[in-house]
Amino acid sequence: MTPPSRTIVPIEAVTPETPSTVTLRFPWTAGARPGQFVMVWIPGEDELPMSLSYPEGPLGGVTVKAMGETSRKIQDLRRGDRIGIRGPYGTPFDLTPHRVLIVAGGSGAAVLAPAAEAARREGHSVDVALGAVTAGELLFRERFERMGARVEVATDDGSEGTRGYVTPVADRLLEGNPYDALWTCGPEVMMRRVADRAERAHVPVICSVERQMKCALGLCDACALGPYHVCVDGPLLPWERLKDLEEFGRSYRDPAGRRKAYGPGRP
Amino acid sequence: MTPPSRTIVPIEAVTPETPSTVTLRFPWTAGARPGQFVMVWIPGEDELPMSLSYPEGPLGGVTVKAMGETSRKIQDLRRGDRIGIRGPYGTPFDLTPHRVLIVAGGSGAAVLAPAAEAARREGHSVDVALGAVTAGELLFRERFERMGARVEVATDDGSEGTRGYVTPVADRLLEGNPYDALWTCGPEVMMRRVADRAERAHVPVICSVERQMKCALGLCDACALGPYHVCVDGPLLPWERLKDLEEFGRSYRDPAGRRKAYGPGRP
Amino acid sequence: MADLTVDLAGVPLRNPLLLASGIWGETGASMASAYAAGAGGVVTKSIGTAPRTGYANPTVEPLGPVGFLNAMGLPNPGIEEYPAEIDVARAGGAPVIGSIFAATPREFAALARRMAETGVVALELNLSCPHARGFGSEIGRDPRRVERIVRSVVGAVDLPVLAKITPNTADPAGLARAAERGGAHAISAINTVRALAIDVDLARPILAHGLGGLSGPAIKPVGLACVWQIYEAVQIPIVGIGGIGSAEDALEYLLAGARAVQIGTALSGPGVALFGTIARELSARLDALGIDRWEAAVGRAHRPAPGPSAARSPFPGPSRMAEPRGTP
Amino acid sequence: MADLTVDLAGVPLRNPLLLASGIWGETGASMASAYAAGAGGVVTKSIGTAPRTGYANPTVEPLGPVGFLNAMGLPNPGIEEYPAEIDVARAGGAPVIGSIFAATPREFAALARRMAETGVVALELNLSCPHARGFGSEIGRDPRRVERIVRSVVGAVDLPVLAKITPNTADPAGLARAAERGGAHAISAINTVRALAIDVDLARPILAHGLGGLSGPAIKPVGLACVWQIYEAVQIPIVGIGGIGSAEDALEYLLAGARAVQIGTALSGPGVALFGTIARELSARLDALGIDRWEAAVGRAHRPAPGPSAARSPFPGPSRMAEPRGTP
Ligand SMILES: Cc1cc2nc3c(=O)[nH]c(=O)nc-3n(C[C@H](O)[C@H](O)[C@H](O)COP(=O)(O)OP(=O)(O)OC[C@H]3O[C@@H](n4cnc5c(N)ncnc54)[C@H](O)[C@@H]3O)c2cc1C
Ligand SMILES: Cc1cc2nc3c(=O)[nH]c(=O)nc-3n(C[C@H](O)[C@H](O)[C@H](O)COP(=O)(O)OP(=O)(O)OC[C@H]3O[C@@H](n4cnc5c(N)ncnc54)[C@H](O)[C@@H]3O)c2cc1C
Ligand SMILES: Cc1cc2nc3c(=O)[nH]c(=O)nc-3n(C[C@H](O)[C@H](O)[C@H](O)COP(=O)(O)O)c2cc1C
Ligand SMILES: Cc1cc2nc3c(=O)[nH]c(=O)nc-3n(C[C@H](O)[C@H](O)[C@H](O)COP(=O)(O)O)c2cc1C
Ligand code: FES
Ligand code: FES
Repeated sequence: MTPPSRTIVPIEAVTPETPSTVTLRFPWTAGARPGQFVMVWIPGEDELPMSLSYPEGPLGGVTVKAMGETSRKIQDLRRGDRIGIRGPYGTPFDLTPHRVLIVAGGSGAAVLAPAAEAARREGHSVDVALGAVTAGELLFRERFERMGARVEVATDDGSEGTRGYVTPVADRLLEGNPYDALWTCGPEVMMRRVADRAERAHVPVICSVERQMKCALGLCDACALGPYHVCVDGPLLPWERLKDLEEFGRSYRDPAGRRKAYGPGRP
Repeated sequence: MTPPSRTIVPIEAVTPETPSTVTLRFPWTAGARPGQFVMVWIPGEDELPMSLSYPEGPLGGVTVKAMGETSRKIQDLRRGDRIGIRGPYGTPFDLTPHRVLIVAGGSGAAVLAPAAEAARREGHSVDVALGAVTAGELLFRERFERMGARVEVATDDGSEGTRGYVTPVADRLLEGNPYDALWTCGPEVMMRRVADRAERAHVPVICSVERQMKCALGLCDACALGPYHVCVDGPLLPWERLKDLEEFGRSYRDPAGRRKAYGPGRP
Repeated sequence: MADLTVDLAGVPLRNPLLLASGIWGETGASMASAYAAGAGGVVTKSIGTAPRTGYANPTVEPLGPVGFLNAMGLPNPGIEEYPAEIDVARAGGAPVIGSIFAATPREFAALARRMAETGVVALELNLSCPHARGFGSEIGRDPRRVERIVRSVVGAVDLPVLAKITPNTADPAGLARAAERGGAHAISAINTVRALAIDVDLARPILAHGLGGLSGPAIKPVGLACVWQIYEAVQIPIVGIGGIGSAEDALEYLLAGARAVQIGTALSGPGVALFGTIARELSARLDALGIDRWEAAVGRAHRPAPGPSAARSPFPGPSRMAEPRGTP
Repeated sequence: MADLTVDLAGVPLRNPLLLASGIWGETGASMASAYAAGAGGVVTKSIGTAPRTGYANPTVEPLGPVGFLNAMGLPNPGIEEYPAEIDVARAGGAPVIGSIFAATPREFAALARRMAETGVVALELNLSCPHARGFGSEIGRDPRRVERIVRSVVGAVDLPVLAKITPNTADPAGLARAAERGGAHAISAINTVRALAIDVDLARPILAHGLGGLSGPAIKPVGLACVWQIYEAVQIPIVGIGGIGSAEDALEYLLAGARAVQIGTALSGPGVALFGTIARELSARLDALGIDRWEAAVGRAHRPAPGPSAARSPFPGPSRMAEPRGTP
């Protein structure tokens, strides 16, 4: 019942992935598995939940998109700076499916890339539908290709791949191929749409969900989503649990616990 | 570093051993070994250190001589009454010596009988010099005999065996036999005399020592004996550690920590 | 099967195990699931007049087997939005105790009135949060202010009022007596214990707020001491809180004087399923002790068996083996 | 090698690790062995005017990883007999701080005068034992009485006077300020936290005295919070106490504001050898942090690095890796 405690780690490497995204690597071996997340403490600033884009040691890593104040500050960290890590928390991916379709929007690739790698290591096939606003923002495209996944891309501005959202790309792949799992992370409206289609194609869907987090220990209720707590029951949640929640894809809670509708353009 | 915690046990059997001594048996299996002691809580009364006369489970046991208020009350406990046990504490006997001489005075046999049993089980030879004020008070005489030990007795009133103290009996045995260990428990003046002789015969001596006890955890200093704490460093202490302590056999500390000289007739 | 029902200041509960304020209490769905899992009732997150985001993270620091340190900063959606959550919890059948915090007797009374309209079965006044400036224990450490606030709330609403007391005081009994004088119908004790953790590498407090409150196993003995002292000082019922994670812990509080208990930190890990587990264990343990009703043993440890009968069973029933003395 | 020497209100110590009062402090031989094992100094058991046997057993209850509960009842041989023990400790070279308890300012002063004659380097006033009627926190919870007692002792002796403060208060800083006003040369914080354990089977408190005091890991966060608050309130040095069992714990106290620390409960198990272990670890850890003198970092966590440099090392030295940003 003793939860994992906090460790202070020096950043060993700072790798810009896209103009708005950076990967921090740090010495950390806690036996984490793909899909799990950690609480990243930026001393003097804030502490944010971050999926592990490199869950396995000896160098763990998170990949952070500049969104608000803190995630922007994270882009300015340098080698040798120290951050706090506690975790790992949450549920890992089940790696048994043989033919996996991955649908990643924006920074969603951060959690899906290591999951795909693990699936590939098991010898499974992985197809990836990868979306971003523009070509330069396609996160981990090369990483997916290097592991031998088939990657199809979409960009909002059409600078690469299909123009527009990633959902039509996913639909196309779903139609043409017999998948036994679909893993998705990205804006909730996107995940809702993709999961809906997959359900009709009888493909089980796992969504990686984001909510406000404070304790990450299943106590404070900040991350409540229907009857679930994303920090313990998630962040991976099967579509069957999500589809009847009227909040999923429509509203979230702010740090005061107020319900807010998702505006256009945000997850 | 987590110390053993307290358990409440029902007394399963109350066996009078001598007119002034009773054995309590209770369900308790804590992997104790001969020589170790427990703190016995008599609810509403007091908590006393007691050597385990039956250290091994499933029924543990202590053998209590009526001395002061609490040990007298213990004589009145009955089957089904509940007592608290915490421990085991302290050092167990080293069971490697092949030819052991045991010198027990009064209730000292309580800790030495299970040690002798364990030595016998290892196939070692055990001689016992057993002393008491009178024949009826010879504690565990039959138990020693049953395990195949040679038993020689002394009584102050001469009602059985040698008249007088047990020390001359011990001397005689020491002279006539090649022991490789002497284990003793009883009044400290007795232990000092016996150990002195054994040293001259080059037989290593282990004394089981009693002091005031409160915490039994090596904290409160109540059981201090020179630089040692009887609750952690003892209750078994080799003669080499004791012989130069001017307190041993001469003074003890009362519950206030005052140094008191041993009067005649007390340990 | 021992009877676990409780009458808490007129509020009937199916068992004495309540969800503590601030844990799983921000959303109606979570409160409903605590009740569905076996809780006797739920206490809401402490709600204030206006929405508050609370402090920046880190707001919680796990301290190994000792417990958790937290300084949330009373985040809450405010009394205007919160009733929707209570509706959801009540729809699930849960008796809901509404927790409120405010700075003045007047503000407390206004908030209480609003909270009373939501259908809660009772109010709990947070006079004890150890780290919110101008609220909680900053006002709740002064018996006169406690008395005034309680009186003001009791005069404003028609519901039982529980005053939640801080352990950060020389005299918990004095605070409880003040609440009783003010008309409180029950005392809840305790809130978290003022505490701090420092990161040595970074030479700074870990929580963004600096000071926080300790909860979990470390504070069980502290909560028990408070309940013990309060039981000797007041007539009204006591709700015991602090480090409860098992039926045995709940029973310690019962015997120290608690009529009901609240569970918070221990839910981390097992989640609300813990309520069902403890309720089952509690029945079984009471049966074994020969206690047929939970309520019958409130405060029992204050009158322990004297003299020679101390080692006999304090409860009539199966655990007593009466045998003639000396049976081998 | 980092410099561990400390000047504690004019008393030079070879390192900041002191034996806490009541642990290994009843006999001179035990105190001498604590010093021989590496302690910077020792505090005696609290000594009173007359001998006291203390409470009946059980006086101590182990509470697993949480710590120990105790109510010894201030057993001590009395000031007439005790000086012989101090002689033994001093013969071993130990700087001895004499702890005393009494009920009134006058009795405190008389006892202090007698204790000062024994060759102790300083006095510690026990204003904080949580379970002795008429002594300890029963008087030490009132700032005016604290001030009066301290003033009376400071006027009576020519030695540094440490006032040992209770955590069982709404306002530890207020108590420390009162002691400072009275002329105290240092504050010791904390004593044990009021607590209770009940045996469910027997339906009675486990300790013979009922209420007791909690020590060990559970109270480290509580002690840190007290030291933190006191550091912001007074100018005199602080001796941090509560749950210290490692160099890391000692450093937390240092950064919170403690100039020296005391170790009690953690000695159960390792014994006084722990002093040597912690002293060695402390040097190594300070070196790694780039702190060359223990005393240089007192209270450092009160001025944490602001803004973007917060993630940089707070200490100059080897742990800072300065590399151009973005290096892979
Ligand atoms: C389990 C989990 C894993 C995560 N993994 C990653 C990851 O790998 N990489 C990564 O970059 N981020 C990840 N996040 C998101 C991350 O924790 C932060 O929320 C994000 O970095 C923004 O933080 P901020 O403080 O910079 O911005 P904020 O100041 O919090 O907000 C930025 C903008 O987003 C809005 N916003 C904030 N929270 C939400 C919300 N829950 N829903 C909708 N809008 C919101 C704000 O209103 C604002 O407009 C994860 C979150 C969770 C819960
Ligand atoms: C490690 C250890 C193991 C023990 N094992 C046993 C055991 O197996 N069986 C057993 O019967 N007892 C054993 N004892 C002794 C037991 O703990 C009690 O001391 C004894 O039962 C007397 O307790 P009481 O409270 O009844 O008497 P008390 O009221 O404490 O005293 C009885 C009399 O003895 C005197 N006295 C008390 N303590 C001491 C002392 N330390 N030295 C000298 N005189 C003293 C008193 O002044 C009084 O005259 C053990 C003690 C220790 C430390
Ligand atoms: C994360 C967290 C948030 C809390 N929020 C509140 C709160 O809003 N109001 C309140 O009265 N108590 C609050 N508390 C205190 C708990 O209700 C409870 O009194 C305390 O945690 C002790 O119980 P426990 O050890 O079972 O957690 C909170 C405790 C925690 C751990
Ligand atoms: C068994 C025991 C006896 C104590 N006796 C005293 C005492 O006589 N005087 C005193 O000021 N503090 C006494 N204390 C309190 C300690 O000095 C210390 O303040 C407290 O235990 C917290 O430190 P720790 O967690 O390191 O033990 C005692 C503590 C224990 C555990
Ligand atoms: S973040 Fe606190 S319950 Fe999930
Ligand atoms: S009994 Fe307390 S130190 Fe041995």
